[in-house]
Amino acid sequence: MTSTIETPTERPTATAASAPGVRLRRTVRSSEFTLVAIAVIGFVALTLTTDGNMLSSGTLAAFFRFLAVPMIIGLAQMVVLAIGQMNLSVGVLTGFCAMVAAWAMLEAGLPAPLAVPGAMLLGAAVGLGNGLLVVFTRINAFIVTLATMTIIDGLRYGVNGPGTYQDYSAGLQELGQASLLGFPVVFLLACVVAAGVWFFFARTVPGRHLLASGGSPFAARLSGVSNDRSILLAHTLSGLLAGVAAVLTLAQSGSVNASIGDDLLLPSFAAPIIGGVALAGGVVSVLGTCLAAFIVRLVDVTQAQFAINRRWVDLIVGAVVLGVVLSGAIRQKLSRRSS
Amino acid sequence: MKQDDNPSPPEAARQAARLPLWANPRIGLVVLLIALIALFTTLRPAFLNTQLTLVPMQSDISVYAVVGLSQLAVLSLGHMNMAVGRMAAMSAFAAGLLHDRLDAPLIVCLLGGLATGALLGALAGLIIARTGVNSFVVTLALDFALIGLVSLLYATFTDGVAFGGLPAGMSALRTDTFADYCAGDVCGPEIPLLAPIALVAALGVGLLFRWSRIGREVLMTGANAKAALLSGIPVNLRVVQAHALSGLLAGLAGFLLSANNGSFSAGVGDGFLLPSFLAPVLGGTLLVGGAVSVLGTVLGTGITQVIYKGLNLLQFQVDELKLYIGLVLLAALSLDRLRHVLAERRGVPA
Amino acid sequence: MLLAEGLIKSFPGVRALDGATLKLAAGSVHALLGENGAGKSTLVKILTGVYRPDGGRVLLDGAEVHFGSPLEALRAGIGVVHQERNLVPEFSIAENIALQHLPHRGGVVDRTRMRAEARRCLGLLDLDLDPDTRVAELSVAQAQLVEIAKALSVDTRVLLLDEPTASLTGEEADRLYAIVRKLTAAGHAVVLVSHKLEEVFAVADTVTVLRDGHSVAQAQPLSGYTRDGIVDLMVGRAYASVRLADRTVDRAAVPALELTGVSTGHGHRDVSLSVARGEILGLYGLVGAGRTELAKALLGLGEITGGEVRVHGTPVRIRDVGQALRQYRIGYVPEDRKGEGLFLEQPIARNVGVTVWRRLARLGLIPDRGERRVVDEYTELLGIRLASPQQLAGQLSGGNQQKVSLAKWLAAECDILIVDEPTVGIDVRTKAAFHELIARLAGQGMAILLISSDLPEVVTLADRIVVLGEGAVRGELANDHDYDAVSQRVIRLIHAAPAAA
Amino acid sequence: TKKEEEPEGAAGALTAAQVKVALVPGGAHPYFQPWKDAGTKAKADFAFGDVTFNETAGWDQTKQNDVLTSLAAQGYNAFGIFGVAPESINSTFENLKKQGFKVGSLASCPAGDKNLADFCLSTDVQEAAYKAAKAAVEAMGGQGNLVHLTGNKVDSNTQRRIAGVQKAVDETGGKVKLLDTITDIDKDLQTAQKAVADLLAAKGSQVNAIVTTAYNPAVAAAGGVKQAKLPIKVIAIDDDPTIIQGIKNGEVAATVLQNPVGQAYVGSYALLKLAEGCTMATPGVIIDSGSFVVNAANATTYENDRQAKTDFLKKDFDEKYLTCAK
Ligand SMILES: Nc1ncnc2c1ncn2[C@@H]1O[C@H](COP(=O)(O)OP(=O)(O)OP(=O)(O)O)[C@@H](O)[C@H]1O
Ligand SMILES: Nc1ncnc2c1ncn2[C@@H]1O[C@H](COP(=O)(O)OP(=O)(O)OP(=O)(O)O)[C@@H](O)[C@H]1O
Ligand SMILES: [Mg+2]
Ligand SMILES: [Mg+2]
Repeated sequence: MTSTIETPTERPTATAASAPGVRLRRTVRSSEFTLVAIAVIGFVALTLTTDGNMLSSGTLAAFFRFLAVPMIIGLAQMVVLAIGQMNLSVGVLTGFCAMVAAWAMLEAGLPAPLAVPGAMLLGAAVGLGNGLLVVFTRINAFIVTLATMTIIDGLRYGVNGPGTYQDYSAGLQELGQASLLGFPVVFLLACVVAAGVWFFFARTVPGRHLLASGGSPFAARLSGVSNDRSILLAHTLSGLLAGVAAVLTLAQSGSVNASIGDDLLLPSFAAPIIGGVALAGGVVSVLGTCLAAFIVRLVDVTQAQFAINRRWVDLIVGAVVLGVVLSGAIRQKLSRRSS
Repeated sequence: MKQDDNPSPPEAARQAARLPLWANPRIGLVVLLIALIALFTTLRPAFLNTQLTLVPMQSDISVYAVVGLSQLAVLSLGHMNMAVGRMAAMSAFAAGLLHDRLDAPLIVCLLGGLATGALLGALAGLIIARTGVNSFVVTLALDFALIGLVSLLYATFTDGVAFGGLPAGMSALRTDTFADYCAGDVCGPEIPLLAPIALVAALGVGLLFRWSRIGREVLMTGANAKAALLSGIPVNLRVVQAHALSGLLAGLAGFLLSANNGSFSAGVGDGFLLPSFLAPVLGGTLLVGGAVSVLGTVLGTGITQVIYKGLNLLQFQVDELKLYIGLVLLAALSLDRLRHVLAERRGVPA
Repeated sequence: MLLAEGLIKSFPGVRALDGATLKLAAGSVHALLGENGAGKSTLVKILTGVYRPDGGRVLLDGAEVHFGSPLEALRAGIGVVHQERNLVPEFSIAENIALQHLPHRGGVVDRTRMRAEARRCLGLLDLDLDPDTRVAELSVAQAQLVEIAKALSVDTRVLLLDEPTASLTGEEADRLYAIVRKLTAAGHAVVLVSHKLEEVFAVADTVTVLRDGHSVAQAQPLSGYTRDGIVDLMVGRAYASVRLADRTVDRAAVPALELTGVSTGHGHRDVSLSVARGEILGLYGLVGAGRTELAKALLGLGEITGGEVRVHGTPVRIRDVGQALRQYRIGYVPEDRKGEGLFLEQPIARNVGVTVWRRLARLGLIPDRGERRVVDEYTELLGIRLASPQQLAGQLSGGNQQKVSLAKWLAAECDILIVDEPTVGIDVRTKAAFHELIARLAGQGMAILLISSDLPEVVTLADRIVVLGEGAVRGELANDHDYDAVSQRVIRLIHAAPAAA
Repeated sequence: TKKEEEPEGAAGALTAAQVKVALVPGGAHPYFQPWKDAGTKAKADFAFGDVTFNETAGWDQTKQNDVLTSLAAQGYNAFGIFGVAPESINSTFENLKKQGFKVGSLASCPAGDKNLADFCLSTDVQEAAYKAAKAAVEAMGGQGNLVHLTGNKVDSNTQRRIAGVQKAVDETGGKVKLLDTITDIDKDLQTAQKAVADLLAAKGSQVNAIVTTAYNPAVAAAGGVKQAKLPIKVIAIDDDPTIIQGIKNGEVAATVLQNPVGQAYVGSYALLKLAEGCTMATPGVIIDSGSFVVNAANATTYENDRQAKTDFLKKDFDEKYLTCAK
């Protein structure tokens, strides 16, 4: 997303000669490349050490099925990071949308084809609310979403108390279990959404404007970009993606309760940040975010395969991220020295 | 938003004359605090019950003010410390271990805990300074690592989750107020023993950022790291120091909470993260660095705790409670924002 | 064509514009002049919808207009290059140029058209840059040119240029002015804000002079003025250019700062130069010659890979700026004052005091009184115009900001001072005051290394001039303050092949 | 000098109408929902002043302490508490008792062997886990591989559950192997579901039974095993409608019920009695509120057993645990 999406068709002759070499070197040094390498190596290593169990259809399906939501939730955070803000409410919002949709299907008798877009709309609406609060009060989004997170948390619990909803929609749950070409449908859907997000940021006018606002708000404003609109758009999109995550959760899990989303806040930051998204805004990486989610999922599965204590996993994940941080800094230093 | 700067006397007088009272952020907070107390007292007279409301509230304010100061220490740089809670937990573990294994007295346990926190903070600071990676990322990763480490340590050194005993005198910190101590007929006020510890911390941090060279240089680093470097400030050292201070204060908060809860346990610090941001931000400290307000942080803590206590007294159910906490917070923040905008419109810096 | 009347604009504590008037005619280049802080940029920003005026009105072709946003101004045909850099660093050149009107098909950016458009605009300026290059990778001058290209990309009837040549070489500036002439020939109006009066006289037709936020000369033909007349108007009184006092430099003494055969990690090779006490050494070179990097390497911010640096005769190895300051008393006034020289969001007092805290501190605490004394002393010495020492540095005008950036080092009592591009974007009077100040400091025995791309400045101030090109010393010459002769020799040194030896 | 402690408990005997009972769980959880009705029923049956149910503690000991003092300030004077942090809840009990309030530790006892509440009426979690594991062993035919899913590892109750399961496994003399104990998956449902899916993917074919001793893992295991269509026996916990439904459908082999109703109902009763002037025969006594294995055979009738246990508990309080003046 950062540099790899640029596919210049022609270049002035002066630089053309060195271009392929430069591009190759740049690709190799990009954080996406590192992530691809880690993901591939990790996956192969895990496959080898589990005697190929990783490649059995059940394991693969479980692997990708539970990758869908972290991917989407990472993207939901990424779109606000793109404007240099944060959305602490993504996790609870996912839970809230899931609970409302389940409630709509079970207690209001709404059919799934209505409840699903309803959940997404709800997410977008709440996101828009976050955006409006940020724009009108000019309070830091971190704090605004901290407050709305508390509110949504209350609402999420209010839907059904501590109870669990089950059997809301046979069709939706079938979809959650279905596979296409060996991949779970939920994962493929997540990929489609990710592609959409990539397209939005790479190719569309609002997407570019949003990134410009994130990169240098003042410059964007002077170029006629409305930063307020970018903020609203980013938060709405974030909410919409949380709604999508809610729908995927509903489909794949078969039961939901007010705890849905509690596990999403930290991963929502981990994925884009490991994926190379700058917290300062202006840079996004859809591929990096998805790859980071993939790597985190690998850690999960490794833990299950080898029955490692979860606490060790936390320790290892923390250490690995710190390691990536350090290696990134070292890589940068090396590349600077060599150039 | 500046750390309580006193302009030179004649200017101070001139500015004070120009400045409407409500335009002072600290006064705004005090007014808000009083309004909230008045509101809750009207709704629930029990709000002024000394033994059951005011004393426990002071203990909580003491703990969370230190938590807020811990975050403030790095907000001064424009950094964040996502690992406040876990640094507190590690400190509490160290203090507990000192007591459990070496039978160390209270003060040694406290110092050991503080040292542990400071070291962890310094570690985070060192990584940030060395790699230049965003503090959010580094401390988040550190938090993850420490979550794991804390419980592994407790699993190794205790029968699972907590140390059995407390050093002598620590229960007194929890249970006693100065009213329990009398010289002749004169007894102290109904203030818990924890409060002065937090007060000393607040004064220390205030002194640091207002008058000390190190504190000011930290603020300058937060304001513009490049310019700081070119002004001869050892920027990396200041980053490490600010994070170490954050860790130290997190450690102190962990100790105070352990005293308040009555044990050194793995759960210490679990709920620190959000309040740690809330108090400084409510108090007017920006997330961009370069300026802090210690008094504001303490007031911010006071306001959040009063809101919690008041809503608790109103006996809301879970969902309503959360709803109202969020709404009241938003309202408080928006009011402050409104004050700021009005002040700006009148041409006075707020 | 465009008339702005009685514009008023206040910022907290400052009235930036106080009834300013600007009248533009089609087909002319209109110079907008004034000292630092006179309100030029504020006026430009009001005309382009960045700020809303507190009073006054703007008429375009006789009809009153209100610009709510930069886009509205743009739609009305008003293009601008602001004084500050305003590009999105992570975007390509092409996208930055087209950002205000991204060509698209149904919301999807048409990248081919975008590149073509960018190439056209870059072509106007004869710029051979790949439109796909990220702006972050450009040099300051290149970025400035891209910004001009961006302003040219829209078909504007009025083009406002706020100090467009501050970081351009003479050649690049000439190219810009060629285009300006082409535009005016086609009936456009161009407003030029600049502190380089030579350029102004060469290009502009009419002039408006601002002083303290109001116009003291309104749309007068420039031919009616002499240079001194304009300066008098800007300053508000008869202005006599000062003659700098003669200084004598004791060359026999050990040089205060001496470099022998220094090479750096940034590509400098075999750089040798020396500055004596009381001497001003001019370090001249084109933008990108590597002077800033050399200075930073000296301060320990870059790697010195070979050669020797001596301070007062002792070989030194400087680790960081702190050590340079405390142990060797070397100060550095950076070229990028907003990014590196100042803490914009901090009070002036702290900006000045930052280097002396260590000296003032008692038990690690800084007494307010001591700090205030130092701050007062140096703000007075440099004539910094401020409302109060508690005012934020960012609220000062450019010239005063630069003075604050210098005050810090004077307060630190340095005896070697490196000044990097001290007068970029600074008005004539302040510039002269600066020159006087620098000369006085040298007169008091300070060793000064003056880095500047402003040849007249170097010729005015320096005792000797070292010309740097591509990281190597091209030559050194004594300065006899005869501008024509010296400048000839300097230019010849620059264009000579890199020294064979 | 420190002031002399005033004699405590001087509040004296209250009349039933003056007794206000607060039932305070550690946070919102389905397990505690029956407390509401049980409390109300106790109030009607024993005619005490008031009863309230407050689950706003949010699994945070500091917040729970705050909730408790707030309730006390509101006039509640008898507390049935599920302590968030068993390792430090004794301090909370001590605080409350010092102010003359009656305190019962409900559904969980403090860590260690000291209980500073007047009594602890709780499931013997080790016993319940043991029973659940026994049921699992039985369901898998006495041999094979067992997996244990449970909650927060740094909680002394979890440690007890792990011990209970281990005991049952040990008793099989090696015929049943405890393949894995997965902790920390009770925080939220999705984590539990993911853990179950990964477990089944990694070792689904080896696992013969799963015993769960926490709510979210139980729901997740029932659903996960059903989705994976594996012949794994799931032993759940509690009687949430989804789980009872599972038993009836055959997706869940059995569940181990606890006795929240008894805890709240009898607990309220005991608190009332204490407030009226009775004392505990053994202060801090720990009482098992019972646990019951429910499978398809008794899925419709288990409520009777539980009611019987509750009645029995109340009788025990009257006869054994309480010493009343009159
Ligand atoms: N955003 C702002 N907030 C506060 N004061 C401001 C702001 N912008 C400008 N000023 C003040 O308004 C006055 C006019 O500033 P302006 O930038 O228009 O001057 P200028 O003529 O462009 O000066 P220069 O030649 O240095 O660019 C100055 O005193 C400046 O400090
Ligand atoms: N042609 C160029 N292309 C890309 N980057 C450049 C170019 N020229 C200079 N730079 C970069 O711009 C910055 C300024 O250059 P540098 O400071 O080395 O030169 P200087 O002689 O100090 O220039 P100045 O005259 O502006 O002071 C450096 O970071 C350098 O890498
Ligand atoms: Mg200007
Ligand atoms: Mg330079």
